[in-house]
Amino acid sequence: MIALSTLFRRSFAHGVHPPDHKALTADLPTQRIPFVSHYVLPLNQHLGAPCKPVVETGQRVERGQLIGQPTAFVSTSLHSPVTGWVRDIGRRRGPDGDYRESIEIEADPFSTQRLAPSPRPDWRGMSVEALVEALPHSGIVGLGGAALPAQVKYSLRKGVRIRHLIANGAECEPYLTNDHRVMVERPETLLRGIEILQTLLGAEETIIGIEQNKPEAIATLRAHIRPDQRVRVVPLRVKYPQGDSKMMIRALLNREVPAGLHAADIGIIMNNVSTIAAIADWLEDGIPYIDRLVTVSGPGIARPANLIVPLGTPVREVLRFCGGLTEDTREVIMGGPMMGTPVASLDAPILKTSSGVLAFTAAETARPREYPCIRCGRCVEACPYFLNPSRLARLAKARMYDEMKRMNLSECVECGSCTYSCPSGIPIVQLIRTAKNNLRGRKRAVKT
Amino acid sequence: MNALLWIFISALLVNNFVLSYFLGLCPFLGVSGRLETAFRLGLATLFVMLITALCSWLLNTYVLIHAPYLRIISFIVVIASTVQFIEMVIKRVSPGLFRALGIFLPLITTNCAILGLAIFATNKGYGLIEGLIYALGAGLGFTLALVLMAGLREETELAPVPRLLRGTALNLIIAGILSMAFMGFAGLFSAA
Amino acid sequence: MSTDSGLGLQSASRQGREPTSLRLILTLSLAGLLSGIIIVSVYEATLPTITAYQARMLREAVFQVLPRVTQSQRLVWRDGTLIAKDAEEKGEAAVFGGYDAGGNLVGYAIPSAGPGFQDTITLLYGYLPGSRKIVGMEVLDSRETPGLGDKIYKDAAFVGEFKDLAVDPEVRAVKRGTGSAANEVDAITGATISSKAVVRIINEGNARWLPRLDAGG
Amino acid sequence: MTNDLSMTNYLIAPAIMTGLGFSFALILAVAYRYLKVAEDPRIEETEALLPGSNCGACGEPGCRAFAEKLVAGQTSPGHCTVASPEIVDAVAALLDVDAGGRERRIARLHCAGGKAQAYQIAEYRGFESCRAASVVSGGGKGCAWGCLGLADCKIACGLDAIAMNANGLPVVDPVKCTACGDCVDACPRDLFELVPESHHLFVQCSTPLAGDIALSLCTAACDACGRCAADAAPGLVRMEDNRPRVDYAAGGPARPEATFRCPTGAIQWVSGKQFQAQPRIPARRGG
Amino acid sequence: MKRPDPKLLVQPAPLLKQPLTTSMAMRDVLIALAPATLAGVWMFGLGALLILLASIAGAVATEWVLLPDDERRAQLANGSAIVTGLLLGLTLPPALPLWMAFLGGVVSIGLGKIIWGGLGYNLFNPALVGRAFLLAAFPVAMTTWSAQTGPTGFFEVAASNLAAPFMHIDFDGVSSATPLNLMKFQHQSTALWDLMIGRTSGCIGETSGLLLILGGLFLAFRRDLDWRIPASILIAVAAFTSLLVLIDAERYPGPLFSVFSGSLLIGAFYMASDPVTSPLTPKGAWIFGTGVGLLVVLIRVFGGFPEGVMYAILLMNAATPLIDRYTQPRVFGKGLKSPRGGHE
Amino acid sequence: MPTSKPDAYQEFIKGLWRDNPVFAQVLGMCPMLAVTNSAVNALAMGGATFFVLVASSFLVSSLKRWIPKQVRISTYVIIIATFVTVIDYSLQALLPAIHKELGAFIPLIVVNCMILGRQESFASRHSIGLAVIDALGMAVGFLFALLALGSVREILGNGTWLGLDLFGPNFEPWVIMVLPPGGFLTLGLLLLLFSWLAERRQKLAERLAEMEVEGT
Ligand SMILES: Cc1cc2nc3c(=O)[nH]c(=O)nc-3n(C[C@H](O)[C@H](O)[C@H](O)COP(=O)(O)O)c2cc1C
Ligand SMILES: Cc1cc2nc3c(=O)[nH]c(=O)nc-3n(C[C@H](O)[C@H](O)[C@H](O)COP(=O)(O)O)c2cc1C
Ligand SMILES: Cc1cc2nc3c(=O)[nH]c(=O)nc-3n(C[C@H](O)[C@H](O)[C@H](O)COP(=O)(O)O)c2cc1C
Ligand SMILES: Cc1cc2nc3c(=O)[nH]c(=O)nc-3n(C[C@H](O)[C@H](O)[C@H](O)CO)c2cc1C
Ligand code: SF4
Ligand code: SF4
Ligand code: SF4
Ligand code: SF4
Ligand code: FES
Repeated sequence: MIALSTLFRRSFAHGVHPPDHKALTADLPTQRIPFVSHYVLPLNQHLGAPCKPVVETGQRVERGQLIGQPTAFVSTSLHSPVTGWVRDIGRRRGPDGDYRESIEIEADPFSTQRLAPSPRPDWRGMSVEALVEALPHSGIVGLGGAALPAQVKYSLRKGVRIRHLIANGAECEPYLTNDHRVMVERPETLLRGIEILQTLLGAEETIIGIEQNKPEAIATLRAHIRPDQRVRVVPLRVKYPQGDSKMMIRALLNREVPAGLHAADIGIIMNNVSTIAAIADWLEDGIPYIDRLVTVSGPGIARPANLIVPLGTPVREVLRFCGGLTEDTREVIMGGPMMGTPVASLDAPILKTSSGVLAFTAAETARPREYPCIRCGRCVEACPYFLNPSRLARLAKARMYDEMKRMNLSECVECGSCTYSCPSGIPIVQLIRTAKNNLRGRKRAVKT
Repeated sequence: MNALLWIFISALLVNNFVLSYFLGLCPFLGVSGRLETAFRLGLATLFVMLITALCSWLLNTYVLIHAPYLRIISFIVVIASTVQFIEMVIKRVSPGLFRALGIFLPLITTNCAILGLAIFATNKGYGLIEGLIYALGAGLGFTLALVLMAGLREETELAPVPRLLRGTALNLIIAGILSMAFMGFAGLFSAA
Repeated sequence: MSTDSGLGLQSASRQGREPTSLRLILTLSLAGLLSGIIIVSVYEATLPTITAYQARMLREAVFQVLPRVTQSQRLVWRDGTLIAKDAEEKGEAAVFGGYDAGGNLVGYAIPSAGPGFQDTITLLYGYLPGSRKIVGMEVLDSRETPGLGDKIYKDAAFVGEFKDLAVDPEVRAVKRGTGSAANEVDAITGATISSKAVVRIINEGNARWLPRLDAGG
Repeated sequence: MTNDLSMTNYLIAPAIMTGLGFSFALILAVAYRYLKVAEDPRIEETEALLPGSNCGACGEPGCRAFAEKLVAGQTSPGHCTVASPEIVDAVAALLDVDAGGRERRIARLHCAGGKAQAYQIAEYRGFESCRAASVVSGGGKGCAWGCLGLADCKIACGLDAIAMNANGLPVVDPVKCTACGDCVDACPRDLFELVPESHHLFVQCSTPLAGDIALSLCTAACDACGRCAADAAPGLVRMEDNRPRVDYAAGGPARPEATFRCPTGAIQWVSGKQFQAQPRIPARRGG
Repeated sequence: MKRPDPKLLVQPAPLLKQPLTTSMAMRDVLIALAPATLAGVWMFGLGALLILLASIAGAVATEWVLLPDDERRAQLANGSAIVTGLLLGLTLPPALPLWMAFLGGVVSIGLGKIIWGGLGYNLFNPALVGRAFLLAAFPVAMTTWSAQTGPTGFFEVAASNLAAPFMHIDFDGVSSATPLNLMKFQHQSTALWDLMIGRTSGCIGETSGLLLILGGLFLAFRRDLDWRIPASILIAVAAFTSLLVLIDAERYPGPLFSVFSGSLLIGAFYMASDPVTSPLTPKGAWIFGTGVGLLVVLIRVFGGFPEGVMYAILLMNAATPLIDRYTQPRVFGKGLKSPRGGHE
Repeated sequence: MPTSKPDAYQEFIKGLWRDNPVFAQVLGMCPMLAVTNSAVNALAMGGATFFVLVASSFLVSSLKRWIPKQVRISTYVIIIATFVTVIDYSLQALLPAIHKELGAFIPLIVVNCMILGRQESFASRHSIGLAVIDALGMAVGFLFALLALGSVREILGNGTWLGLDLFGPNFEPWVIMVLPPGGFLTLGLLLLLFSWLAERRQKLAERLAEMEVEGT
C-alpha cells in the first residue's frame, strides 16, 4: 500500500534506493553526552575563510564564549563548547586527514558548564540585511552538509524576490536520524525558526519536504502547524539524493535550478531543518552553535544513539559513550554512508557538520574485485544530474582531466549514486573527486 | 537498379576505397586520431576527388586519346598542380576555409586514393557524370570510413591496450574488423 | 620548400639566391620533355608485343566462346548496320563476328558487363543468330570472392551450362536440380548471386544486341 | 602500327609533356606572384629539414602542417616517426631559441618518508593514485605532507625518468630528467621542485610540524631544531614555518657540513640519484 | 604515541553498494540462454553440443593464454569469456567442423577482446567478430545448413563436424535451406508457427524464437540489458518491412516473418544489447537499435546475403562511439533559459 | 643538413630491418596491402617498386645539383612517374598475366609515399653511390615485407605458396586471407610481431650492456 502511494509521489528523475537502516536509531530520543577532558576546535569548520582566534594559550574560557572571529563575509565565528582553559593553538589532525589550525581546550572538570546566553539581536522588525549582519555572530553554518556560513545564503542578489522557503527534512542519507529527531522532538522550535525566516525573507510559503519513511515527523509537524501559518508538509518518495537542494526543488516545485545558479536566484531559499532550528535557538534564546546533534550508528557500534555532542569532542569519546566499537569494525565514517568521510584516526574531533559517526564492519567494507566498466549504463541511470559517470571514470583513469571538464565534471555533486549502483565496483566518485582536485590547482598546498 | 545509384553505392559502401580497395591508407591511418580532423580531412578529400574526376575526364577526352601512354604522368601532374593552384586561391580568398580544409590538400594530393580514383574511373570507362558520381561516392565513403575510424580510435585512447599493439598495429586490426563489417554491404542493390 | 607547393614555386630560398621564374619553368619543361621522350620510347618498344598479346587474348576469348571459328572481326553498330572497325572509339560498343575457315559467319561474340556480388563482372559470350542460342561464355574480369563467386569461371559445370542455351524466352538462373528448360541455367550453390548476375548480364547484352544482330546480320 | 604513327608519337609525347610542365610552372609562377601569403620563414626552413614523406604519421596533415606546429611550439620534433635522430636534432637546433644559457635543472623530492620511515595510520583502499588517495583522509598516511607512494609522478613522467624504489619513494634519474615539470604538476602533495643540478644541499622533508609531533609521524622528519640553519653559511639556510629553506642565492657557499648535526637526516647532501646515500660500489667479479 | 584503536580502513564513500556484480550479469545471460541452448542441442543433436563446447573452449583457452598471470583467474571467473564462446557457438551452423568453432572462439577473444584491452574495452561484439571472421574465412562451411535431426538422430554426429584441423570433409548430411535462404532466393515463405518454435534449419541457437524472447525478457527484467535496444530493433524491422509490404506484398517478406526468421531475435536480445559495445545513453540506444533494424532489412532485402543481423550489429558497433558522443543527455540545469537572461 | 658518417653497409642494412619502410616507418601501405593476396603478386609489386625506387634515386641524386629547390618535388614526381610508366609497359609486354593481376596498382607506385620520401630525405642529399645503396636497402626491405605478407596470405588463404600446393586437396583455405580484411589483420599482426622482436632485441642489448658494466 505504501509502496503504491510511493510510486505516485512526485520526485526527481534518476537516483537510487539504498536500504535506509534508519530503524536502528529513529526512535532513540536524543541524549546529551557527558563532558570530556579535551576538545579540539579547528578554525575552519565551514566553507570560506577560517576564523581568527581571539583567545590565547592558557586563557580561561566560558561555555558559549566567543573564541574565534569571522575574517571575511564567507566565514563565521567559533564559540567554546565548554568551560575550561585554552591549552594550545596549533595544527591538529582533522577528520579528513589534513592538519588544520585548531584551538585545543581542556575542560574544567569542576565547572557547572552552565551556558551564559550571548547577547542577541531582536529579530522582530529586523531586515534581511540585519539578519545577514547578525548571523556570523552565531557560528551557525548550513547543517545539511555544505557548511556554508548561514548568513551567506540570505545576502540576496539585487532584484531577487524570495517566494518559497524550503525546510529540508529529507535526510536521505541512510542511517542518519538526527534531522528526524529534531522534527519529532522540537517541532515548535523548528516552526518558530520557519516563522522568523519566512517573515524576514517575505516568502509567500514554506514547504517542509520530508521523505515518506519518517511518518512520525510528518505527523508531528502537521499537528503543530497553526492554521494561520503558510506552511505545508510535503511527503516525498524515499529516494537518494532526495535531500540535495536542486533535486528537492525539482520534487517539490517541479522547477529546475539552472546549472551554476543557486536556488536563491530563482526565488527559493532552502535550509536544513536543523539549521532552521539552530537559527531559532540563536535568535530566540541567544544560544550560539556549540552543540551538534550526531547520529551514532552502524553495524560496528555497540549501542547506537542520537547524541547531543559539544563541538570538538574526539570521535573516540563519542564512541566510548556508545559502548565502543565492535571487534570487527573496519571503517569509521563521519557523516552519512553515501557522502561521508572516512576517518583515519579516532582523535578526529566532531565538527559543525558531523551529522553522524558510523562504524562499519568487514562485511560492509568488503568490496568484490573491481572489474573494468562494462558500460552497463546503471550509473547513467542513477545520476540525478544526468551526467555520464561511466565516461567520467574512464577519462579519469586515463588522466584526461581536461576532457572531463568538457563532460560537465563541475556539475557533479558527488552524491555517490553512480558508485552505489556500479556492478563493476568502480570508485567513480573518488575518481571524480580526484579529477576535480587535480583541476582545482595542481600545485595547491593542501595544508595551511 | 539505376546505374548511377549503383556506381554511387558501390564506391561508397561495397567497394569502399579504404576498406575494400586499400586506397588512401596513409591519411586513413595517419589522420584518424581525432574526430574533428578526420571529418575535415574527409571533406577535403571529397573535394579533391571531385576535382580529380573533372580533370581526368578532361584529360581523357582531350589529351590522352592522342597519347594514352602519358596517362599516369599527366594525371599526377595535372591533378597535383590543379589542387595546388586551388589551395593557393583558397588561402588567399578565405583563410578560414584554408585553416579548416586547405591545410589537408597537400597530404591528399600525394595519396593514392586520388590517383586511384582517376585510374579506376578511366578503366571503367566512366563519362563525366558517372565519373563525378563515382568521385562523390568514393569521397563520401572515404569520409565515412575515416570518421568511424576516428571515433573508434578516440575510444581506444582510454583503453588499456597492450603496449606493443598501440599505434599502427592496433589501427590496422581495427581497420580489418571494420572492413569485415563492411563486407555486409557486398551485393547491395546488385542482387538479382 | 614545401610539398604544398609541390609543383610550384615558393618564397625566398634559404640561401637568398632566388632562381628566376624562367629557370624554374625551364627546368620543369625540360624534365617534361625528357620524360616524354623516355616514355614514348618505351611505349614504342613494347607496343607491338602488347597489342599482339591483347589481340591474341581477345581472339582466344572469341574462339573460346564460339566453336569452330578461325577468324574474328570487330564490328560496331552504326547508322542501322554493323560495320567492321578495328580502331576503338570511346563510348562505342562493339561485338566480334566469328568466321569459319571458309569465311562464313558462324556467330557473334558479345561483350557485356554489369554489377556482380562485389564489383563489375565483364564477360564475353558467343551467340549463334541462326539457332538463337548461346554457345559459350567466358568471364574476362571480375572481383568475385575466391572459392565462391569465382566459380562462375572456375566451375566447369557452370561454364558448361552456357554451351547450349536458348535465349528465348529470357535466360533464367534456377536452383540446381529444379528443372532444366533450354533457357535455364543451374545456379552455383553458395554463389547464387554471382550466377544470377552472369545471367542478368547476358540478358542485358542480348537486349542490346540481338535485335541489331538479327536486323544487321 | 605504321612507322608514321610512331613518329608522330615521338613528337606528340614530348610536346605534350613539355607543354604540361611549362604551362603549370607558368600558372603556378603567376599564381605565386599574385596569390602569395606572407608566412614565418622558419616554417620553410623547418619543413626543408623534415623528411617530406607527407605520411601523416605525426598526426598532422602533412609535413607542412607539422612544421607549422613545430614553429608554433605546439609539438616536438620527435613526433615525426620517419625522421632520423639527426634530423630531429637538426630541427631542434633550428627552432630552439634559448638553447644553452640556463643551467640544467632536475626534479628533486622534498620527502624521505617512505614506507620504512612514515607511519601509515590507516589502510587505504581505493584507486591506486596519489591524488585519489589524498582526497580520502590523506590516504591514511600519518604525515599529511609526505609522499603517498602511489606513483602519480612516475606515471606522469613521459620520459621514464622516475622509478619507484622498494621503500615506495620515487627516484628521479638525473640523466633522463629534462625538468619538464610534469611530476611537479602531478604530485598532489607538491613535493617536487626543479633545482639546478649543481645544488646539492637539500631538505628532504616538508612537514611544518615541529618536535615530537613531527617525529611521531615519520622518523625521517625534520623536527625543526634549527641546527642546519646554524651550521650553514650565514643566510644560506633559513627556518621558515618550521621548515629549513635552502636559498643558494641568499648566502654561501653550500657545504656538506650543514647536514652533519641534523638529528634525523632530513637535510642531505644530494648528488646523483636521491635516497642512495653511498654510490654503489660495483661488485667485483672474477676475471 | 600509543594507539589502542584498531587500524582503520580509509575507503572512499559511498560505503553502501548495490548487491550487483559483473559476474552476476554474465551468469544471468547464461541462464537466459539456457532454454534456447538446450532446444538447439535437442534439435540438432550431439554435434551441436560439441560445437558449443569447442567454441567455449576456444574462447576460454585464448583468454587464459593471453591474459597476464595476475589477472587470469579473476577475468575468467567473471564468465564473460564463456558468454562470448556460447553466443558464438549458438550462431554457428550445426554441421561446422569443430576446429572452426574452436578457431572462432580464439578469434573472438583474441581479436575481439584482448587486443582492445580486455573486458569492457572492446568496441565490437567479440562473438560477432569471431563469427564474421569465420564467415569470411570459410563461407561455404558457414552457409551449409544441415536439417534438424530431432531426438531420433541425436547421437549421429555429422562427419563434417569431425574434420581434422585445417581440413574439410565434404558435407554428407542433407543440406537444407534456411527460411531466409528460401525467402531470398526462391521467394518461399515458411510457416510462422514453425519459425516460432524452431522447426526450421539455421544456426544452433537461433531457431526457437519463443525461447529466445523468454530469455530476453528475463534479461530486460533483471536490467542486464537496455530494453530500448531490442525494442527499437524489432520496431524498426517491423516498420521497414511493413512499408515494403505495402509497396509490393508479393516480393517482400512481411514483418512477422522478418522478426522471427534468422538470427534477428538472438541478435536483438543478446548481441546488439551487449552493453560493452552498444551506446550508453538512452537516446543512443534508440538510434543504435533503429540503425541495426534498418541495416538488417537493407542487407536481407537488397543486399547480397540472406541474413544481415551480424553485419548490421558490427556496423552499428563501429558507429557507437559517435552515437554516444552526440547523444549525451542534457545535464540537469543546463541549457535552460536562465530566469535572469542569458544561458546557464 | 645532417651529416652522418656514410657507411655503405649500414645504409644498406638499415632498410632491411631497423628502418624497414613497412614495419618500422609504416610507409607505402596501400600497394603493400592491395596486391599481397599472393606471394607472386607481392614479388612482382616488390620488383616493380624496386626498379622505380632505385632508378629514381639514382637519377635524383645525380641531378640534384641542377634542380632548383623550388621545383624539386615536381621534378621528382615527373621522374618517378616516368619510371612507373616504363615499368608499367614493360610488365605489360613481358609478364602480361601478372600485369593483369596487379592491374591498377602499378600506376599507384607513383604515389607510394616511401619512394618520394626517399628522394626527399635521402637521395637529394647524398652522393649517387650512397643514394643507390640506400634505395637498394629500402627496396629490399619493402620487398621482404611484401613477400612476408603475401606468403602468409597465400599460404593460409589458398593453401599454396608461389603457386605450389602445400597441404593437399582436403585443405580448407581461409578465404578471408585473400580478402581485404585479411590484409589488414595480417599486416597488423605482423607489425605486432615486428615490434615484439624489436623490443626483445633491445632488451637483450640492454642486458648485455649491463653485464658488460658489471663485468669490468
Ligand atoms: C547529494 C546531496 C544530498 C543531500 N542530502 C541532504 C539531506 O538529506 N538533508 C539536507 O538537509 N540536506 C541535504 N543536502 C544539502 C542540501 O542540498 C542543501 O544544501 C541543504 O539542505 C541546505 O540547507 P543548509 O544550508 O541549512 O545546510 C544534500 C546535498 C547533496 C549534494
Ligand atoms: C561564496 C559562496 C556564495 C554562495 N552564495 C549562495 C547563495 O547566495 N545562495 C545559495 O542558495 N547558496 C549559496 N552558496 C551555496 C553553495 O553553492 C552551496 O553549494 C549551497 O549550499 C548549495 O548546496 P546545498 O544546497 O546542497 O548545500 C554559496 C556558496 C559560496 C561558496
Ligand atoms: C565472404 C563471403 C563471400 C561471398 N562471396 C560470394 C560471391 O562472390 N558470389 C556469390 O554469389 N555469393 C557469395 N557469397 C554468398 C552469398 O552471400 C549468398 O549467401 C549466396 O549467394 C547464397 O547462395 P545459395 O542460396 O546458393 O547458398 C559470399 C558469402 C560470404 C560469406
Ligand atoms: C546482456 C549481455 C549481452 C552480451 N552479449 C554478448 C555478445 O553478444 N557477445 C559477446 O561476445 N559477449 C556478450 N556479452 C558478454 C560481455 O559483455 C562481452 O564478453 C564483452 O563484450 C567483453 O568485453 C554480453 C553480456 C551481457 C550482460
Ligand atoms: S556522484 Fe556525480 S556523477 Fe555520480 S551520480 Fe552523483 S552527481 Fe552523478
Ligand atoms: S555502472 Fe559501472 S560498469 Fe556500469 S556503466 Fe557505470 S561505471 Fe560502467
Ligand atoms: S612524490 Fe607525489 S606523486 Fe610521487 S608518489 Fe609521492 S605523493 Fe605520489
Ligand atoms: S637539522 Fe635536520 S631536523 Fe634540524 S632543522 Fe635542519 S633539517 Fe630539520
Ligand atoms: S600509399 Fe596510399 S595513401 Fe600513401
